[in-house]
Amino acid sequence: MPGFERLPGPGEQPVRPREPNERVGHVSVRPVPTTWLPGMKQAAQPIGYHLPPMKRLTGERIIFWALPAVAIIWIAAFFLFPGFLPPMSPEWSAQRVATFYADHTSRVRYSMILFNWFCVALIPILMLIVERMRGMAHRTPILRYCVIGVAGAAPIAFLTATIFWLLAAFRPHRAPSLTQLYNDLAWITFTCGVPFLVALCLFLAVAIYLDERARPVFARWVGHFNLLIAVALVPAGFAGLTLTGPFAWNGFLSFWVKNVAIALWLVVMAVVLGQSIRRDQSVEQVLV
Amino acid sequence: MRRPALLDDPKRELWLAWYATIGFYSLYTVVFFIITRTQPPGKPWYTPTQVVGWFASNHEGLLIGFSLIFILGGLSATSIALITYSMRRMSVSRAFAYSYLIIYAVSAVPGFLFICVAMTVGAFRPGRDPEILRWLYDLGFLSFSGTMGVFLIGSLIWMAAILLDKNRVFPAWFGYLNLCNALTEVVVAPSWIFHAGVFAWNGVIAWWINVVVFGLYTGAFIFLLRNMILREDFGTGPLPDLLPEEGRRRVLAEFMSP
Amino acid sequence: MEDGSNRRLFVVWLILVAISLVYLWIDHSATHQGIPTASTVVTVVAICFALIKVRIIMREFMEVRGAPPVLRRLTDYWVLLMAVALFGAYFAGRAVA
Amino acid sequence: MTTTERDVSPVSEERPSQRVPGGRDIWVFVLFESAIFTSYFCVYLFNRTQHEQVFLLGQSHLLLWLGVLETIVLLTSSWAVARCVQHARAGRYDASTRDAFLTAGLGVLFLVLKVAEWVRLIHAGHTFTSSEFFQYFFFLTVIHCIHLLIGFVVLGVLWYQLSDQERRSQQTVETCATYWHSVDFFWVVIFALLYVVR
Repeated sequence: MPGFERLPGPGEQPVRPREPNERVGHVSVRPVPTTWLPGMKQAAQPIGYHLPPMKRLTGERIIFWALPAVAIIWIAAFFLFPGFLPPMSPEWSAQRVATFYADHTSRVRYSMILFNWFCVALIPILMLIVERMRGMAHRTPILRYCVIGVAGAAPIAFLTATIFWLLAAFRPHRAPSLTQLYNDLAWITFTCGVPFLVALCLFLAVAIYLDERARPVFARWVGHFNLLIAVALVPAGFAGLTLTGPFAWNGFLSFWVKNVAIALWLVVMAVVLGQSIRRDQSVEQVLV
Repeated sequence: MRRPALLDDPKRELWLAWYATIGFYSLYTVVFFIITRTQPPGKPWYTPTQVVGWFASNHEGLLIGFSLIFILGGLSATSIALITYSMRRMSVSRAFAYSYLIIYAVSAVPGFLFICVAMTVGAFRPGRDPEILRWLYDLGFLSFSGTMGVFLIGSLIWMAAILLDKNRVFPAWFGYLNLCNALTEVVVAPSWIFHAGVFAWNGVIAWWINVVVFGLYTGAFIFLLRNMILREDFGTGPLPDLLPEEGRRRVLAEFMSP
Repeated sequence: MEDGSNRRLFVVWLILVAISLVYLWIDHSATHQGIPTASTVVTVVAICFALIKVRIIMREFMEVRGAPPVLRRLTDYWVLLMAVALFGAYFAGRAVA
Repeated sequence: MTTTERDVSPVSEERPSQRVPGGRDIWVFVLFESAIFTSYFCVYLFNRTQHEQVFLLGQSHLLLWLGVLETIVLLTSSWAVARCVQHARAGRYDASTRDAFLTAGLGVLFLVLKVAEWVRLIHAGHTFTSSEFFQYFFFLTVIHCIHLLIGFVVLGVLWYQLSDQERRSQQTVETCATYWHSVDFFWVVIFALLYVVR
């Protein structure tokens, strides 16, 4: 493989001194990844050794620090929506659902407009994770493609739910059975629309497990954590089966466990992502 | 605990994605054809009362089957990722690979999440007004069969990439088969127009013939993706020919020897 | 040689056009006072002529004539298969109608 | 259509009989696509026997001579593309290019006739949804015309091959011609089934 003299052993950081007049690529700033893969004679070409001559603004930190700002909006919208605390019951009659939307029209509208605006802001965060995954000791980009493959659909499923909620509140005085239909569509899309999140956590867990080095991009426990979150999201998929109990859309498992899991995932992934970005930049400073 | 052999395989990521693809398509077939019995589809000419009966007779199957999709449906991304990877391995621009990835990633929501939501909502509250139930029934079947353009354009992109490729990742006949698959998306269009007959969403032409073509196409690409993984040399030039079993093992052993 | 193969293509084209024109006569014989009438003979003859044309196009225009025996046999079987399928569908339909 | 083949120079006229015209891959397409078309035809013929009068009545609104004319136009285009292949094989690329353009021109003529026929029928009130016969009529003619439109792309590839010495590949020329002939023979069967069968 070109540009690679000595193959690093397991867990070794291959540091390749930069040659004088070396052409500096404009690849985004990344740490020097170790390229060792189990039992392999040849290592993949390191991706990140073209480092810029000086510290550049890559924008990753901007995306990263946008997350807390967006999270505040998400939390605000969550509390603003009158149907979350406590969650509306699937047992409500059509009449009661219609009355609910008639009574709380404004709060439903404004909270869901906020969600509609900002739920897609999850995608840049997921793309930051995808960029971290470049540094993992993988031989192919396939797991990144898997994450990209679900990164769009996950927030779009939620976006669809906000559309149904907004439709329910658009003409609250229509026939109650129609308002109830929109309400059901919104809640089922919101609660059961987890397949892409489950897959996201599984893909990340596999990616982290396969990043077998002494200093992986994300620590091994992050992989375990993602698996745990995937498991916590599973009961929500069964919300269609019952109107009462822990699996109902307002139940302990389908509502509380699922949403707490998503919140926890965001917090934990934000922390490890922040650490990873900071580590990259310190590596960059050492090399430059 | 012994370390599984797969973990020391340099192609482990590709194999994981391939087995997940097999798992996803098996799940998909079992859920749609056996558990929910939404394939072959329900009758488009049903009256609202008959739709109520349809939901009642499939109640448990719809709810349990689509729950499985709600949990594992995201694994569809593995086959998309493998196909994207196949195009990245070709001598063509990566624009082909990325277009395919985006198109299929986006199509997941209308292509299969909508039917799951619509049918779950329908089965979940059987006492609803029959007209509303039929509205959900139409939404489910038509969004599932009638999400056409993404698969049409996606197949054409894959076809163009295969025919232009000089790395021999896929045989040209499979490129042409993509055209056949793209044409099935044209043939399904009349299901938006007819309530009965061969062109309706359960019709002989718009459903049965199409599903046979799609099944052959899917089987072919799963098999060819496996061959691609076996032939993969992680280089950038033409993929080597597929060696017989023992030849593959020898090359792998050579590759892995210290 | 060149002229020979060109003339052959021309003759093939003439035959194909002639068969197409025969359809006009077939149709004429199966129409009474401007209203077409059902006729098994016309159906069978029309399908046979169409498949003969398909085989000629494959043999001559698509150059199967000079192709490996596998392809020659395969295309012949394919035309036969089409014939069996079409007549099968037609006669099965007549039987249940 | 594939450009991966190796034989760039025109091969001699004495072709070895072990060579598949256009390569094996396009024949997979031709045979598979004709199997799909055959399945449509079977559905058509079966349903035709179930509602014979509807189909006969619908058929009486077609102009047979127009169908025959369209058939002859398409057959002639097939003849032109067959000549195109032979000229290319003999290295007469100018004649070959001329025949390729003739093929495309006849294809356009077919398309014009077809659109005129559709317009005439639609004006007379016969549309995709008007009767069972016209469902099949419009379905089969439209799906065939989509194949024809793809055929223009294929002829574009053919012309691209012929236009530059560096690119000329006899195999690709034959592949394109094989596609065009398959569009032709699909029409031959469609014509017999829609216009003549009773």
